[in-house]
Amino acid sequence: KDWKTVTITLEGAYAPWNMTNADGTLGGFEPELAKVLCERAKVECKLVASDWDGMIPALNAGKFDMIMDALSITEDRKKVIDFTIPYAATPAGFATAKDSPLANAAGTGTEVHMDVGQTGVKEVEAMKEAFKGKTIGIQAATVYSKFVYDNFGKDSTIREYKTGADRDLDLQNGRIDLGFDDTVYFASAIEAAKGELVYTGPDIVGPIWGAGEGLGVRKSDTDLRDMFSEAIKSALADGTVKKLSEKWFKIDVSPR
Amino acid sequence: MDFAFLSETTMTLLAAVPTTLALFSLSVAIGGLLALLIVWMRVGGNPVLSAFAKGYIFVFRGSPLLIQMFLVFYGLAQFKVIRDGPLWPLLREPFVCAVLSLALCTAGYSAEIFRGGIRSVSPREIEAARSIGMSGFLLVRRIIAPIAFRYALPSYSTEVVLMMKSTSLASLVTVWEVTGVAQRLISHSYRTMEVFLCAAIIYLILNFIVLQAMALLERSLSKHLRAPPVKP
Amino acid sequence: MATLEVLGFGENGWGALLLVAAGVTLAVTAAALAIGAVLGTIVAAAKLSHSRLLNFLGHLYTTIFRGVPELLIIYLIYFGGSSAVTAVGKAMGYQGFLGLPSFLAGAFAVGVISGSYQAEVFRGAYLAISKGELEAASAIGMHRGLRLRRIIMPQVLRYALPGISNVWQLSLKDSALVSVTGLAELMRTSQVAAGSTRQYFLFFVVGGCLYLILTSLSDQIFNRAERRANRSMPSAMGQV
Amino acid sequence: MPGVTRLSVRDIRKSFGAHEVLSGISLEAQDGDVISVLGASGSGKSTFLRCINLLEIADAGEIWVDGEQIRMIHGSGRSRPASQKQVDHIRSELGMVFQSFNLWSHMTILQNIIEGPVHVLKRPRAEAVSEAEALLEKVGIADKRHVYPAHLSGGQQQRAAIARALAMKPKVMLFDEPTSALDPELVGEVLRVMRALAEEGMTMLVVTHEMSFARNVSNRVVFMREGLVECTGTPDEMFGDGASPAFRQFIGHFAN
Amino acid sequence: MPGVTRLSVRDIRKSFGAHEVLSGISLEAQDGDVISVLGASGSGKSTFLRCINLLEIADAGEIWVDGEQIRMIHGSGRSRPASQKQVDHIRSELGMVFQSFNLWSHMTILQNIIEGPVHVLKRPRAEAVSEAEALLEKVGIADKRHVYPAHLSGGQQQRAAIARALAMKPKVMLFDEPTSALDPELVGEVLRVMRALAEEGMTMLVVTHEMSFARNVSNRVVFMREGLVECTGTPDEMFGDGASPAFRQFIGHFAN
Ligand SMILES: Nc1ncnc2c1ncn2[C@@H]1O[C@H](COP(=O)(O)OP(=O)(O)OP(=O)(O)O)[C@@H](O)[C@H]1O
Ligand SMILES: Nc1ncnc2c1ncn2[C@@H]1O[C@H](COP(=O)(O)OP(=O)(O)OP(=O)(O)O)[C@@H](O)[C@H]1O
Ligand SMILES: [Mg+2]
Ligand SMILES: [Mg+2]
Repeated sequence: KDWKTVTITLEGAYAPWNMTNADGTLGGFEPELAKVLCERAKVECKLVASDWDGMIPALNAGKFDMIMDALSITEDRKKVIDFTIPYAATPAGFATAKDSPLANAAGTGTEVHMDVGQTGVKEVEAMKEAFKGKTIGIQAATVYSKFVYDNFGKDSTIREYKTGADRDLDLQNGRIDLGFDDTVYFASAIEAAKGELVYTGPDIVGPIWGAGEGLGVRKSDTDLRDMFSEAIKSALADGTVKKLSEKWFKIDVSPR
Repeated sequence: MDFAFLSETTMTLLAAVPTTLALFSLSVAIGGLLALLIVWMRVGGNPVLSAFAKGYIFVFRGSPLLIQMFLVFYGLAQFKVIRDGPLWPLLREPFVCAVLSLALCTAGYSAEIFRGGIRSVSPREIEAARSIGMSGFLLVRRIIAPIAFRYALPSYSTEVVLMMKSTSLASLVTVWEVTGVAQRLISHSYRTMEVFLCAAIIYLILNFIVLQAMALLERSLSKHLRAPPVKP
Repeated sequence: MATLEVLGFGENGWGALLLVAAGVTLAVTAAALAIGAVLGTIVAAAKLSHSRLLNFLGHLYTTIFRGVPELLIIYLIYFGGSSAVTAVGKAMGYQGFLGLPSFLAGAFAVGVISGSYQAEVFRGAYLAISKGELEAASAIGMHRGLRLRRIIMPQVLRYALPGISNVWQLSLKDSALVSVTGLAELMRTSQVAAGSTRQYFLFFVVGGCLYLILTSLSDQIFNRAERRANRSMPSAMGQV
Repeated sequence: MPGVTRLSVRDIRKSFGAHEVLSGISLEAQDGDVISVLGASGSGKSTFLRCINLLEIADAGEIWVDGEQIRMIHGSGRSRPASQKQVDHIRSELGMVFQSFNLWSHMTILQNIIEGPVHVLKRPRAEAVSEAEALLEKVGIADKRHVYPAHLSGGQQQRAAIARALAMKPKVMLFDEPTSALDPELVGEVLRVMRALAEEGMTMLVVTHEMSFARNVSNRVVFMREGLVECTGTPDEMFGDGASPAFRQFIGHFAN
Repeated sequence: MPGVTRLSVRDIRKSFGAHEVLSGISLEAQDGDVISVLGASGSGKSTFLRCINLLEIADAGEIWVDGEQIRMIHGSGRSRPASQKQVDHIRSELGMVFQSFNLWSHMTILQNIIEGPVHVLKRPRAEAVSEAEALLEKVGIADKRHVYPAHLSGGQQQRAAIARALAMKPKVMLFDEPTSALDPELVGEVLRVMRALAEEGMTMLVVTHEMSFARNVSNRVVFMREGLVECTGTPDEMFGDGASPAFRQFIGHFAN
């Protein structure tokens, strides 16, 4: 197929990855990156906001051509759609209320590298001990739920939220003690909470979270996938991704 | 058709049915009692209470349950008074909040339905009761309530079914009932149609049972409206 | 004040978007009510007919669309409908996506649900017509069609109005679920604004208030219509 | 044109299930006849009237209206009229006045009266209106023309119903207990109108409990009992000494 | 105990808005009196009866039932009874029979009759039932005890309503046109029961259009006109030559 225009969907309500401005236009890390990628892939791009719940079925129904919505590349998802190479790979970690006794858990500010299926990591064991009997909030159906259930499911209560934002509200309200999510997301949540929330414990990085975040495409559109993978490769290589990432996230999320 | 997947999905969804039923039965019961209180305020004759009841009904019938639930769960907890208050151990629980907001919402609707029932009681039958010396609570208990409830029953059955469906919003506040579990299954498997079809069938069966029970109740309460038994 | 700015119509204000979204909500609901009126009339006629098959089909329709959560129905119609349309397009040699536009899909889904409620309303209204008045129409030689047009329809409308006003209210709120099709109606716009500005409560409260405004506006319209329709009714009996 | 047969009914039979309500009734009305039909409750008077204008379909028998026979199909099982068109036409020639008025509640009195002429007889509206006003004048409720039925007294409603039937210019008027739903004081109004009609020479068939009407206004009285005509005659014959014992018992009941 | 004053009404006045319906009515009923109240439609007969048992609250005047005065508060604006308890008590001593029967539709006939004795008078249920059955026997509908009102004829319903009122063992029975909603043939049944009650010595106040009842059963006739008692006397006086011209015109109306 001869790609001239490509429709890319995103939620438009997941700051700072992507969000809607008051004038109705889309902004954030992904819309800006998409512009770069489309230029390099030499296609016309149309960004369309849609609801997270319906995104993947709508992609397969043909309503859009690509998804760019902080979509982690996972084995489950690979069964139904295809991915480009990742344009971001974010660490994940815990956050808690500023004045909580759980703040400043051991290892705060450090990084721990984990592989797929790895267990018995010393820092994680330490957190398990420290968070015993507490309630941890996660966003339902994310790559993090398996990790949290595997490591903390026995000793702590885990509560699943439909969105990260709901979880953050409950974290501030004191209904739960800890939240676990990607640190980039937390960074902006912490900023919005005006310092009421803080990170605690080490950031966890590595292949345990899969390959990172990539663009989702229909399985049949391998040509489109390859065009954008090339574009991402070049944007990573010349530091465009790093620049945008630091603009929006304050850190570099380029996959390493 | 992937029967293995369908049966696995159905089993997973069935595991959430008790949650749905608990949400449903508690909120219908509490909402019903609340509705009685509100309808009493609405028709009682005290202008202040009546205005309050009117406002209550307007707000809870006029805005989406999703927003109400969000504000009850995430909104109330914003206030330090509530967090430090005596009710916090209860309000802290997502299940309690889900039941509370479902009950608050259905109370608004049910109050209107009950009021409609009361209005359709023949003023003449009320007058007949007054004329033998009934008044106040006795009049309500013996004459108005039974007749009004019978008139209100068809609309109330509809409201009860709506309630069963409304429980599907409770996953917003982390109570994972059937629809929430279905959505979670979808975000793992991305097989929207199959999962939702299973969920749809479960709801249909639950509602069918509820409606059947209501119809039975209606039948037993309408002996006086049916054609007389034909004597041989 | 920041709140005012966020809600205003300026550069950083969401006022305009929210108002447009309220308009979209209104449009979806109105379209759904119209679709539902057509479906409801057909289903009510089926349920009132003497044919067992039609009775059964009408019953099936109202049972399913009143018994399954609205969200599921919207999903099934939106994605099911889109897949079907695309499949038909493919079969006819058209490449690419032919899905239902989200407005149409949303209005249709809510309309199908609204139709199941309207069917019951219309049926009840029909049964409320005095049998004597129908006989009187027959007795002066009105044929079926004339009777339907001159006696039955106007009275069904009159008796159905309060019920329709209820269905409108239900549809108004069902339209909030159409956000899953990505249509920028009031609910979704409130959510997007909340997520983008992280002012969750502000936008949920404002969204709720806008719904209440829509409700009270439509209440007024229906009240006026009811008063008009009830000109011919005896004045209300005394209160309790 | 006295002597013309307006209505002729021959050996009408009608059963509801196993219960035979009419066991063969015959009756003939010449132009200008005013026939009172008397009988105990349940004797089949209403059913007889309803069979004449086909609101019920008789199981057997012939009905002729103004020289035209209503064609029927007496097949196995239920009988039915051969042509709906003929039925509508015949009905428009028979004016029916019900016990319970049955005015159309969504129309004003004037609208009720012009409904038939305009929509069934396809007469010009203006003409129908001016005739309706004359009729309203005649029955004495001209001032109520723009009022809805629910806002009228029973006597006024019944007079409007008579005007509605007259507006169709019927060959025969059928009255089914036109005064028995009325308070005693309102009966007079309606009887006055009926008396005036009789004096103008309208052919009328009147089911009634008003003995004074039967005695003083009608020129023939028919007494029904258990689905049969028990006896018939002029009022003088019937209310004199010649009548059957059953009829004497029946009118005796009304005397006190 | 003849000579005991059961009911005494002194100078009752009642207006609806600007319209004065009762302009000062007085009346006294001794034990065993049967008083017929006659008058044209709108003359205030129903309002008068309803004022006596306080379904309407009179604006002025005194009401004594069996020697006990109903205490009223005639404040500025609306009058009201001083004690709901007294009202309930007085009402239980006055049996009211309505034109439209007003049986409770959700109860069988027997339940209708025992409702008052059991729940208002707090009598034992078994006793109430056996008395109710005796009453049903008396009014002639014992076989209908387990039937719902909707399944009875008007005459049967009215007799049940009379039994319901009698079950309260009232000091005075008030009847408001008890037969005018009935078909002529059913009137007899109800009049028979009322006649029997009169013969037993029950004190009764009867608003009626049945001249034969007023003439033959009652021992006093009251003729109301425009909210006043126009004239009153024994039936012989009233139906003889001595009555007022207005009354003669009124009864003349009923003669034809
Ligand atoms: N549609 C029907 N189905 C079954 N039975 C009927 C029907 N209509 C009338 N009947 C029966 O037929 C008999 C005669 O009824 P009809 O109404 O003709 O009597 P009527 O002489 O008019 O009595 P009334 O003076 O009470 O009006 C009654 O026993 C009645 O129950
Ligand atoms: N609740 C009310 N509000 C206003 N006016 C009323 C009310 N009740 C009765 N009236 C008026 O009071 C007058 C007397 O009514 P009432 O019912 O006492 O007459 P009545 O003598 O019983 O007549 P009828 O023989 O028709 O029953 C009428 O003009 C009526 O319109
Ligand atoms: Mg009849
Ligand atoms: Mg009266």
